[in-house]
Amino acid sequence: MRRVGTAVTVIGVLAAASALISCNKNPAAKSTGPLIYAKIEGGPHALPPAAAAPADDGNWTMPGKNYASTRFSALSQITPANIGKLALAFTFSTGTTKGFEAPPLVVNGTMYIITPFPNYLYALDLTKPGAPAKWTFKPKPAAAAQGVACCDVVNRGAVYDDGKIFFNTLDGQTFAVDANSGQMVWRTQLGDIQKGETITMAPLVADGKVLVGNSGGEMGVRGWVAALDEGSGKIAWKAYATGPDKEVLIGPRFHPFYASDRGHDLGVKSWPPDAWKIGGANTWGWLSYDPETHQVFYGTGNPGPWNPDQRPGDNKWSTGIFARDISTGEALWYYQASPHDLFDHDNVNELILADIPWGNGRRPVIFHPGRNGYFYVFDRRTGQVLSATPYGYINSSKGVDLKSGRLIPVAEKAPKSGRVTRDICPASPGAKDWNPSAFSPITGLVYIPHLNLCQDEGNMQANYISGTPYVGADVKMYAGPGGNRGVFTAWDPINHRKVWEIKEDLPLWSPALATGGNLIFYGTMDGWFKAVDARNGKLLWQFKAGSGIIGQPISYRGPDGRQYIAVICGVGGWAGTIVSGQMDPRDPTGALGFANAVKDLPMKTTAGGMLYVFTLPR
Amino acid sequence: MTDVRADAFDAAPARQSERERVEAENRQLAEERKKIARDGPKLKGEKLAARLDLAWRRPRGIIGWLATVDHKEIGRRYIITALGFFVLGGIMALLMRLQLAQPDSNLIGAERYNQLFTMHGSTMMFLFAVPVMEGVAVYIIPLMLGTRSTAFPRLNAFSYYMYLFGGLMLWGAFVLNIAPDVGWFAYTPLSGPQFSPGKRADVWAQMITFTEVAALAAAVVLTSTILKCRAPGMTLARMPLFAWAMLVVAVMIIFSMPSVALCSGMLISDRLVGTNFYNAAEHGDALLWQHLFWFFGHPEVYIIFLPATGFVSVMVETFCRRPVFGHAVVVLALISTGILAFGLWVHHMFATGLPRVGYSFYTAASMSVSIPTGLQIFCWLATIWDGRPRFQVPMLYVVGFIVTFVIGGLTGVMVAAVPLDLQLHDTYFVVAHFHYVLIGGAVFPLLGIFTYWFPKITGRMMNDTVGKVSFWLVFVGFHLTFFPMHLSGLLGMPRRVYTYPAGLGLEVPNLLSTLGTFILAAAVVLFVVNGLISLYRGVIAGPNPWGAASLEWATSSPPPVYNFEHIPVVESDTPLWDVEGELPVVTGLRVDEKEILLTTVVAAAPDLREPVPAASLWPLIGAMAVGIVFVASIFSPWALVFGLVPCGIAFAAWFWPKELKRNPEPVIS
Amino acid sequence: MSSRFRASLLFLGAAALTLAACEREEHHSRSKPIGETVPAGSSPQTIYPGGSVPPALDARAKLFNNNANAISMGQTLYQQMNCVGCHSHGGGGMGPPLMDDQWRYGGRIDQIATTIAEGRPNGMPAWRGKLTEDQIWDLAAYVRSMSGLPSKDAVSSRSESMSGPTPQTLTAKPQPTNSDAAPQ
Amino acid sequence: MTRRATAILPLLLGACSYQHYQSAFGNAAVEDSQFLILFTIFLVVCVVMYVLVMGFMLLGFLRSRGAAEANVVETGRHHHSHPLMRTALIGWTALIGVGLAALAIASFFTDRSMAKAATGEKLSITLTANQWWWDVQYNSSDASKTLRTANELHLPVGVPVRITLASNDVIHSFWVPSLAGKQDLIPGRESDITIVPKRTGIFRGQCAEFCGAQHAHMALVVNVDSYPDFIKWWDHQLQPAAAPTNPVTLAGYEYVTTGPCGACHNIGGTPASGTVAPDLTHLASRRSIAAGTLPMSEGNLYGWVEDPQSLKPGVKMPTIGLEPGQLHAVVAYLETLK
Repeated sequence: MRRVGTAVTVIGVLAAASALISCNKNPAAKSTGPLIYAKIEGGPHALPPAAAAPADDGNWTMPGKNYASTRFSALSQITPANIGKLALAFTFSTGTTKGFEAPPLVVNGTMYIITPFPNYLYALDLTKPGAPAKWTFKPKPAAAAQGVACCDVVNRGAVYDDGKIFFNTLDGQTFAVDANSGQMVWRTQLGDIQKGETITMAPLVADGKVLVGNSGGEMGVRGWVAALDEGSGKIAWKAYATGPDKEVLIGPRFHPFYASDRGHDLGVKSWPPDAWKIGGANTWGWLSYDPETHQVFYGTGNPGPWNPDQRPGDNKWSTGIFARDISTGEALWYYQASPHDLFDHDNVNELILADIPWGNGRRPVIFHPGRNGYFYVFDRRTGQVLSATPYGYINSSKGVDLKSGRLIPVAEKAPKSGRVTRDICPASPGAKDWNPSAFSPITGLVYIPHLNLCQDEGNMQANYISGTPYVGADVKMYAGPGGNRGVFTAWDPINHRKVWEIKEDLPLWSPALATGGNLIFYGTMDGWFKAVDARNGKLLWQFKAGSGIIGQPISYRGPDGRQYIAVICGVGGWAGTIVSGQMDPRDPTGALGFANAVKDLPMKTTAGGMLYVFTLPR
Repeated sequence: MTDVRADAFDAAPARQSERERVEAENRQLAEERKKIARDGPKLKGEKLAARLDLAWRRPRGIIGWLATVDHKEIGRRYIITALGFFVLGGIMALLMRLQLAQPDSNLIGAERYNQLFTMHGSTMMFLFAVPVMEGVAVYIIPLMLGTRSTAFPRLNAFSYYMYLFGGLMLWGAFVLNIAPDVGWFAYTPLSGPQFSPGKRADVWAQMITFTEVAALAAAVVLTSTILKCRAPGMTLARMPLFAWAMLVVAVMIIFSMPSVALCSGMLISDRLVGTNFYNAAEHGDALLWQHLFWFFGHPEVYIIFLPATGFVSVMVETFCRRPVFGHAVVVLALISTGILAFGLWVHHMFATGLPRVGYSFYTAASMSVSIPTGLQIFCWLATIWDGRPRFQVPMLYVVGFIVTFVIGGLTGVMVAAVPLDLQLHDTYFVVAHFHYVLIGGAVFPLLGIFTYWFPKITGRMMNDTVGKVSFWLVFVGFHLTFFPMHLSGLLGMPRRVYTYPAGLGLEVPNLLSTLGTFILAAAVVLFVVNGLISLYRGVIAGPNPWGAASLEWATSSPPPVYNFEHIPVVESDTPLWDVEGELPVVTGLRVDEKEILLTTVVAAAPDLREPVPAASLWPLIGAMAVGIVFVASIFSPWALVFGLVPCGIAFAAWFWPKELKRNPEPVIS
Repeated sequence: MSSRFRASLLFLGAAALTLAACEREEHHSRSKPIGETVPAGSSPQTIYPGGSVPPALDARAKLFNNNANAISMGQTLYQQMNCVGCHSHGGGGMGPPLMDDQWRYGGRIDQIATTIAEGRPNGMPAWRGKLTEDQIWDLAAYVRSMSGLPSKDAVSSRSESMSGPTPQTLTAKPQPTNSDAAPQ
Repeated sequence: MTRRATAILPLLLGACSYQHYQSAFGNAAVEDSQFLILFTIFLVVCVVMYVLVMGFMLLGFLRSRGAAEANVVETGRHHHSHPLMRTALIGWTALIGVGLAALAIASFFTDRSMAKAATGEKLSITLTANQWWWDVQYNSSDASKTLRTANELHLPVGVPVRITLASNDVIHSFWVPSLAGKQDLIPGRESDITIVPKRTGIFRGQCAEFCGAQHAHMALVVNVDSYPDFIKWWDHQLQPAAAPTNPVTLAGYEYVTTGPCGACHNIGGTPASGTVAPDLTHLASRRSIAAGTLPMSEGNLYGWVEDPQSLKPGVKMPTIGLEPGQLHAVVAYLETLK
């Protein structure tokens, strides 16, 4: 009888243990309060260069706010004290339901909105109550362009300069429209959708030139950056990102800091024969400009195809950063963040210009939170890597060797053909994708809205047919360690460490806005528009928008002199395709693997495209 | 027959002393025992035969025919069905050779040819070779051991029906154009869900499940019969060598078949519900299939070869007029072959890039397995040396076996060496090797043993001259077919190609092989015709036409349904030669009920009288239920769930305990 | 019933049954392409004015609809012709999902073949001239298998790559609705 | 001695009448000559053993016919045996044991010397098997010198070459009998083989593991050239395809690059850059079409392009149904791809 008794108790214990294990599987990590890691140092800290970041005139004429891309508005009427009373001023429906990544622009009492495909341009008269639309410009881009836009038919913004609004359309045209009348001034056809080429980036207008780059790394499209004359739209110069030095505009003035970037025609030698012609390295992200040195800085995208075995060699000049002379386009220096990129880590993220205390003077640098998970600080005169510190969880590379500048990969994490490599962190969208961070000169911190995703990847032979995807990889993404898929980090670029951090349940795909009132604004993919304290990340105010927020919030001074905060919601982009593309969540490899990471998004938000403008009540 | 225990207790309980009660009970039992009819020493001849025949006969008509549990009927059916599949497999081989007669020929298309060689390989290995050996054993072993039936006779019937349904399913699929086309070994990922669309590979994998269940069932029957049902006095040392061979084979089947059941089950689940056992991308492994398959594959070829060594031992003993030299050596050789066979499967995978050090162990193991077989050959030759060989037809097949098998064994030693195997693996050299050891090593002794035991099974002798002609036809046809294949293999002809280019020097060897195949076919036809004619017009054979020594020749030909009137007692390993006149017998078995004598495992001392289950339709119904579940589970996983109900009913009914009149009693005298 | 006689009986039976050969496993390695061009199929529930009748199903449909080899060939082409890039394994992405039961331009095999051949305005490339008609029909057969339309015996449970959505052999056949034009 | 022994071997087996194009007697690489030496040793030992066994059996038959009192049941001595038989048994076992041990040791030494000869390779090739053709990639430290070709290998004589073996679909087996033993190409598992060619010449290899419908037509031609010729061949193969010169080849070029061919095949320097079928940049310089199915000739090109399914049923290349005019233009263009 005794033996039977012990058997029963053993079974009981086992059952209880298994129940315990199953029930405390951590519930989807809700967004927790801020985790404070360090104190903000009192001493001198980074400041944006005066030329590239002039005093704030209350307007918002380009997505980066200024050439230094600080995304900082000096207006300080809204402060942590009074933000509690922030209220909705007016709204405007853009009539589109695709991913809305662009900011609204505000110039002297008029707000200009550029929508995703079909890229309508609205002008709203802010002087009138309810800001009715003055005029609407419809570029009517080719519908077939939707079939070659890899990651949702988005547009990352327009630019106002010298009375004209410049923007790109999905089917590869650049438009200049008169800001007052809404009439087209000129348009230039740059991309060819038959080759799979699209344009989604926001142009950079500086020194009389409009700089535009193309998208299509997943379609085997060779990357380039073209400078169009601001008045006529004619191409002043065009610099390719692969191929012979002549086409990459590499000449005598080209002095890359590191040895592995020096050599003749590396754009051909570091590729198998003819592979550079379909090698990607597209510039679809952010450019910055230093008016003092007339240098423009931008990053190049991932080499094609994703399957690294099909492109042995370093695949120059992909996943790197170029500095060029804006008038002639000649390359001055270049740094490659991921030689022979293994994980589609485009290096097109924002390049924030700043001057940091160095010895007893100041050193001109670039802050660059890269997709491979390292927060780079470059010397913007020579391209030397001053520091590269991980700002997210990384297990696919050991670090950046500051002597050679090269990323040190982890061999087991390299994806192989015919065998799935598991648990690659960060995933292909990287520790942070395109959504730019903001830099507040008051606190000296860089506020980074980014991701916490890992992935399994299995590669196979990619077949090239122009106009069709040229990827060669099956991917499944999922939440990284901790179970939260998004993180908002305040980063101290001087001491290379996190100051505070907020864990968000959904991936953070919205850019950040910093204001003079020591406030930071960002949106979540399920539609929460949040304001947190710049010093400690405490949540001060939030508003539930109609759809997920992946657009750039802005702050401007209205005609009545009051400070307004504006953001346009509309879930989409690569992360939100599962909603904007009406995908079927049962396929984990959908949208190049992102569907598996956001299977719950369709229950948390619907597609949309609505402008919200907030202000303090009178 | 009232129940003894019930009334003994309720007469005057307390007062009567315990002793009186026991005496009353004994009287009752003695009374009871007198009524049982037993075959006492005085009950002999016609009277006993009639009563035994009444007890052991199966019910008349088609029901009886389907319900039989008589090991002789089941053995005959196994042999005839296996021969039928042998002919079908042979036709496949003929068609293959026609296509390969000349280079670049378009007689048979690629897909059809792949079906042909898959059907040829699968039929020969799974539907002919193993079942025919089990069939002969199921028929002869009870007779050779001096008992009236196998143990678990219903399981024996179930085994035959599962084998039959497996064969019908495979050949039904061939007719319905769902024949498998992935080879008899079906390597993944070719046989996996992506590269074998449709249900072809599933049919193959399910045929494996059928034949594996049949082989396991037969192995259990044979093991328990050999160990527990031997005639009294037949100690393990005195057991005939064929029985030893079948014991080793049965144990090998029990250990090897589950491995192929597991890997074919995993293949079906990969193909049906998308599991990732063999999906290299999801960290499964294509080599997992090869390891599991060949862990069964190599013992399988010894399962086919060892019974043949048993046949040769029997024939050499009879036709050299003396027992095989070194009985203990041959037994130890059989056992060590059985054990070593499990340790060398990786020699099928020398080209897959496994570590070279590991390969050297398997080279050593593959070479060492030829030592026990070498010893057996020595013992047979020593028997010939000491005996006076009579060259009747079975002995011719023994000589043909030795001449052919030794060549096969030696080429086997060659492909055991890694550097040689890397050139010879998957070429026609290996095709020649395994046909030498399978046809030379198993089919020659099989043809010999058919001729040898034909009189015992049918009561008539096979024609001697036709037998000699068919032997020489088989011998010449075989060597003309398969010796040139050594050369075509060395000249660079890989296996399983439906055609080959001209100009590589392969034309002559392939043409010779095709001619040889027709001679071989003619020889088989002649053998079968000889068998059929001899059924009716063969010379009447008495109980012991060859003057052999083992017990199966002690009863009439064909043996009555109860095999022996009295269970013989054995005092030596060649009973019929060492006993003048009547064999000593043991009596005491019932004549009104089917009953056999169980003896102890080693000394074969009489142990129990075991009632033998009656003929029943349930094994057939059970096999049909299991068959339907297997076939349906090719198409939907739910078949396994809903299929359990009919199977449960059939097996419950099969095992339902009949009301036992009384328990088996210990032998008193 | 000697084995010789039984063997010949089996063979005769076999010859008779071959005619009812199982169509699912037939290898159509057609050497000559089938003449008809791909018809301009109609979108689902198109209005046919004045009592006119929708076009009959293309004669080739029964050759491809439930043919295991066509679906397997389609599976290989789906990967090699980069359909995976836009539609992934049925979940969609750049292109619409193919594993659900919504068909903008018709779910009948000839309508899907037309979509592949002629392309569609919102970005579906036109493959006529780049793929042969047999290849287009193989692809159409595989596309239908992603939403569970053909019989479970003809589809493959997984491919030799990373596991994607639930195996096709386990996806239930969708209940046809009014707007679903994929009855055959 | 062994070299002469291996030379006469083929004569022994009647294989002397033609050039060792695809035979294990080719003796064209170190690995194959090692095989031949070991094969000869094994053959000699086996023949000796066979003669012994047959001799023992024949003697057994002849001897006993005359002996009056054989130990048989008729003479009642069936339980006795020849007194020396036990010692013969022990001797026989010893003989087999020693013989097998010797062969095993010979095999280990050959295996080790093959492995030793294969170190220090100076050329690396990646061979990827597909269903029914070979994708060949010559690797080089300078990525732009990476060469991709199909169904044909050029090897420099005397230079050890390491061939990395991978498969895109099922298990295949790389086997060029005249050069070396076979190695399987298994999906999801990378293995390699090292070959040191000894003499120049043309050899033929074939897939040796059953890989589906057209397993029989999956051959590859191996040219062993002198080192300078090999470098010249490599540089020539790196050049893009020759541009069409006359209107017929121009029409062929148009059809191939815009029509179905470009979706699967790659022709260097032209818009056709598919990777899932053999590279055609220098097709005309190869000796065979469709992985050894047909020798390279204009007639065969016509037959193959016009209807591949009838020559290699089940092959992944579809029958397009070209009009005669287009077919003529396409074949004319393909022939310019020297």
